[in-house]
Amino acid sequence: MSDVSTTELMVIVAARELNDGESVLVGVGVPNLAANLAKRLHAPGLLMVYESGTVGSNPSRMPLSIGDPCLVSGAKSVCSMYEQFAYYLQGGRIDVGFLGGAQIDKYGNINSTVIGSYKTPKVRLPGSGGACDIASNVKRIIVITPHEKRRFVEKVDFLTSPGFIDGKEGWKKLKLQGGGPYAVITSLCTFKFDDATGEMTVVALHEGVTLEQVQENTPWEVKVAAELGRTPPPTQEEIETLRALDPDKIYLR
Amino acid sequence: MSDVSTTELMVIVAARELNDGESVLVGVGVPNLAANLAKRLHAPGLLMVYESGTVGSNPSRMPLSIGDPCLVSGAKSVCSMYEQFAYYLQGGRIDVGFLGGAQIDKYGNINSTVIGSYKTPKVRLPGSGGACDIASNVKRIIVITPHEKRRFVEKVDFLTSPGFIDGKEGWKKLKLQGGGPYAVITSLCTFKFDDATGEMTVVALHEGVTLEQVQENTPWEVKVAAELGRTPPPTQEEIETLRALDPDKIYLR
Amino acid sequence: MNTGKTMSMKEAISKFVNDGDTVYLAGFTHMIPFAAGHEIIRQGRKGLVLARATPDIIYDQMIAAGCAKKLMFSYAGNPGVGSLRCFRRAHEKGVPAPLEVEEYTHFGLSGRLFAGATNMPFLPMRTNLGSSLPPENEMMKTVTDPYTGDEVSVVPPLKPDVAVVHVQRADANGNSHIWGIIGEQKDTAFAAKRVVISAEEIVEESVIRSDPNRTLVPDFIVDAVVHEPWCAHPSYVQGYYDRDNEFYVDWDKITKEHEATLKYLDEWVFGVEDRAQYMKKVPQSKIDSLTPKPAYSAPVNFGSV
Amino acid sequence: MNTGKTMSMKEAISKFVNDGDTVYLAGFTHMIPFAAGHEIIRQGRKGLVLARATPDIIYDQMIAAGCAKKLMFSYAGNPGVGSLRCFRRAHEKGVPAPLEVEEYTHFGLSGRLFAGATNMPFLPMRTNLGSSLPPENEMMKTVTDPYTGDEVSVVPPLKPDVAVVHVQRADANGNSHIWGIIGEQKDTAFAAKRVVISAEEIVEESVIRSDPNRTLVPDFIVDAVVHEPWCAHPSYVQGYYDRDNEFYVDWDKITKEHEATLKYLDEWVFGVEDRAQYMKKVPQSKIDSLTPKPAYSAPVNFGSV
Repeated sequence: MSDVSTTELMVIVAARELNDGESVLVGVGVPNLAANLAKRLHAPGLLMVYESGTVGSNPSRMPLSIGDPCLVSGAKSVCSMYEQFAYYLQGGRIDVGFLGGAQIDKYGNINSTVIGSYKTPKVRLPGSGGACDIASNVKRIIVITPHEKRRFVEKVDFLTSPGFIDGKEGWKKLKLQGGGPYAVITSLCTFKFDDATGEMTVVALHEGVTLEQVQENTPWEVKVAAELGRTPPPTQEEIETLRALDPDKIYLR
Repeated sequence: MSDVSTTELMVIVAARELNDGESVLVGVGVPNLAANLAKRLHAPGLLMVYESGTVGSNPSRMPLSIGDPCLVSGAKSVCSMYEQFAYYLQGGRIDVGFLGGAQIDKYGNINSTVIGSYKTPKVRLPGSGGACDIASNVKRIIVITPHEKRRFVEKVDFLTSPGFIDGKEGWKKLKLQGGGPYAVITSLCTFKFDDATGEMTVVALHEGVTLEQVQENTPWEVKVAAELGRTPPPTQEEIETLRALDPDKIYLR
Repeated sequence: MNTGKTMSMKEAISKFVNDGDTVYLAGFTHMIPFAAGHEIIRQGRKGLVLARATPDIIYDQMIAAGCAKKLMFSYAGNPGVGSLRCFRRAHEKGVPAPLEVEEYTHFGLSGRLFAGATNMPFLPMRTNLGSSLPPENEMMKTVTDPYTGDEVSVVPPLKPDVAVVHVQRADANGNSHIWGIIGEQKDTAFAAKRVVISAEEIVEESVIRSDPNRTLVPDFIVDAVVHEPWCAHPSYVQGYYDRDNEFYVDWDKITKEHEATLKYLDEWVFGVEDRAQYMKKVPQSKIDSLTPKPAYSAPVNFGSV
Repeated sequence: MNTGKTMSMKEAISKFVNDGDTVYLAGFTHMIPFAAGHEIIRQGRKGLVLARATPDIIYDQMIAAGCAKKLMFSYAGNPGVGSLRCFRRAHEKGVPAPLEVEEYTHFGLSGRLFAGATNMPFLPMRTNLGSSLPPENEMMKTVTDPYTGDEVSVVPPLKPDVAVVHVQRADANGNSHIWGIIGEQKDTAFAAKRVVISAEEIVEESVIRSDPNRTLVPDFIVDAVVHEPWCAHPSYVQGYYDRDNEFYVDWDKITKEHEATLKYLDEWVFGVEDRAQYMKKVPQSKIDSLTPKPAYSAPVNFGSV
């Protein structure tokens, strides 16, 4: 499997976290690949919903944005922007949401707004979009991210999308209807979150990766699950199905 | 004009209160006739909106309810029930609303809920429907009602739809966006409302009616406008156009 | 065609409507699911909270049959005719049983459904102030507007236990196209915990997918799909049949006495097994007179990229 | 056909867009009215508050041209590509001029428009709590839920001075049929004080009236109607033309330097008089590649009683 790219590996691992019959709010790119891969393999009844208001899309090509017309033609339903966020997300009808960002901390808080200070940013990033809304309302948040030191930080410069804030106690006071962060899938390992403290915990290392490598790329002292697992290697079926989804390698670079 | 019925007279007088280019929220029956009459005579650009969400209807027959399918086929737009109340009424886009009820007091407060006490009513009436919502949000409320002693009361048993409450001062505290009651058209006369006090004031007597008759049928001491007018008699054009609207005399009984 | 969630009305009511439930049979004057109401009567459900903006004749019948303990509504009249006599008999005189009321304006009740459908904590609205209603209904509260300091009326979300929503066409899984007066059809389906769709026609999924903007109810919130032509008679279905106005007028006479009302129920509800049998009792001349001439929408091009 | 409110884009912008206005060019990824943005640039409007959930390339261009003093947004990226470089240059470095920001989440900004369209006093929503955003934006407040005692995030209504809403087809008075991703099209039109509709096609009123459920914008809230085919390029119009993704990718290169950006504007905005001239510069092969195959909706029967 040495020819499987890091992106392909992360998509395959993410796809395994989706269950049949669930609803998932999908962004373009990597999350879209993960959802479509799961649908073609073990979760044929996965319902894909996009921020643009399209529900149950049946795309004829790889969508190039969340508003791609291929997500509309042949969809089950299309509603307005406010309706999408109100009926679906606030309605509590979405099981899984995918998020990404420039920074993430050990409680799963995400920054996609600014590097530096808000008023005079060093780098101005796109901002929340629907990310904070998704983080506040889905049952499980899944993050897919390369495991780089600049992305894993002690404290995010700006909290765009709530993870467990400063731990589960503080988070509970917000009374969000969502279930909070569930998994962080990186180029090195899979993290899940400690039930009691809400802290990110390594549950499985990808093939060939050591705990030391994870620690070296993470600025805080990494918590490790009592039973640390190994990510099962991608199967031939997973790899082939995934590559067929993006034959032009638009996202599988 | 002695062959003009009381209902026909009230409809004709009401129609004269509607101006070209205005929007009117129409109920079935008498208000519907008044709006359609105005549209065919002096107000071709009158926009008719119904509680059922139909906008700019083009009915092929006399609608028998506010949800008649003839209000939908050929309408300009149809939206949902919440949308109708939110975008149109609460949106402040309706100039005129017609209301009726079992009781009305001198400040134009209307009861269409119960005769007797609320918990143990002597007569249970249908209730507000959209009446309170209309009263709170349209620029001008017009009431069409037979002038009967049991309908004109010192104090309504139940305040379903706000008029000027206990006078303009009290009413202003509610900060409703609507303009409040504008005219009450009865079988005897037309009332408008005093700018300062918000009290119902006779502005015009119908043909052959005396001020004494109005007072006899009104339990409070009736205020009279400084310049009391006479209702101009219905014209032949008004009568013929109206009768053509309801050839089966469904409402023009 | 896959059978998806399709079942008979009998099965759907038996599976999804329980004694004591808060029930919402949707339809603002349009597509009122009479066949569902009749089946609930036949199955003898008790203690229901009947919620509808306009109770209409269907809830009058369910009240007369003794199904209800409470009516939640905003306009309890026979539209275009007058009173709902069974409702009044129950509420004013306790016949056949006492009936509580929980009352709103149209905006208030449709707002409660919208808030329920979208899971809002509460919904602010410009109405109710100055009216006698809020003191009689503790669910209506006020909040101070943080932008102006003004007092604002609010209502809480309504989430019925079960809803029946009649539609023109649905696929076997419940994706539903609705047109004409869409009333509270969508909000009722999204607000309710269990959803029964009944449809004039069951169509292939491809018909639904040809026009996704018309799909007001998506399948994944639907529990049962019932193919029930003429479900809404004497109410109407845009493009399929007109309102039987004559019956609305007759109902006023039928219900002058409770006994006569029961006789009607004996013949038209208990005396038939289902909607198909009910329709066999409706004269063909009546059916013909209610059938509209076709008037089709101009198609739109969604394109295929 | 009566000419109703029809006029050229030049006339519409000249009449309805003023310096200092809060402007909302509608369209969530879909039907973004580039032709309106270009005309605003050509007419040299200054000091605008540019509001859009997704500023997209069109606001990047208007910022580079110096039209804006403030950006109100929820996602300031080049969708599917990366940054909006002109926005960043203005906000981070003050080139060509400093740019304030007023920022929301998607739910927050679409909620502000919905509240503006329906004139709500304020809108409660389940989001924003725990985020760093509310302390940076004084328009976001909290209210205590009177039913649970919980803290609830609220936003105020947004009522832009002027909106441009592009649609597939409208009649000469502005009744508009919209399909595909309907985004914030309806809410923008209802929220704004002045409304310009631009349309791929102007049709007879009878086409609109054949399907009133598809009319998201009714004529009486519309001030001007512009017949502007290909108004949205490089964005797209469902059923009419596909998104020009290549241009979205190219924009990232074009805008690496401010000077190169101005050169683009010189050629494609100032160098043409209107959208028709702009389209003459687009190669026919590009136009062909963006044209979808037809895929029509199944018609529905509204009936005629």
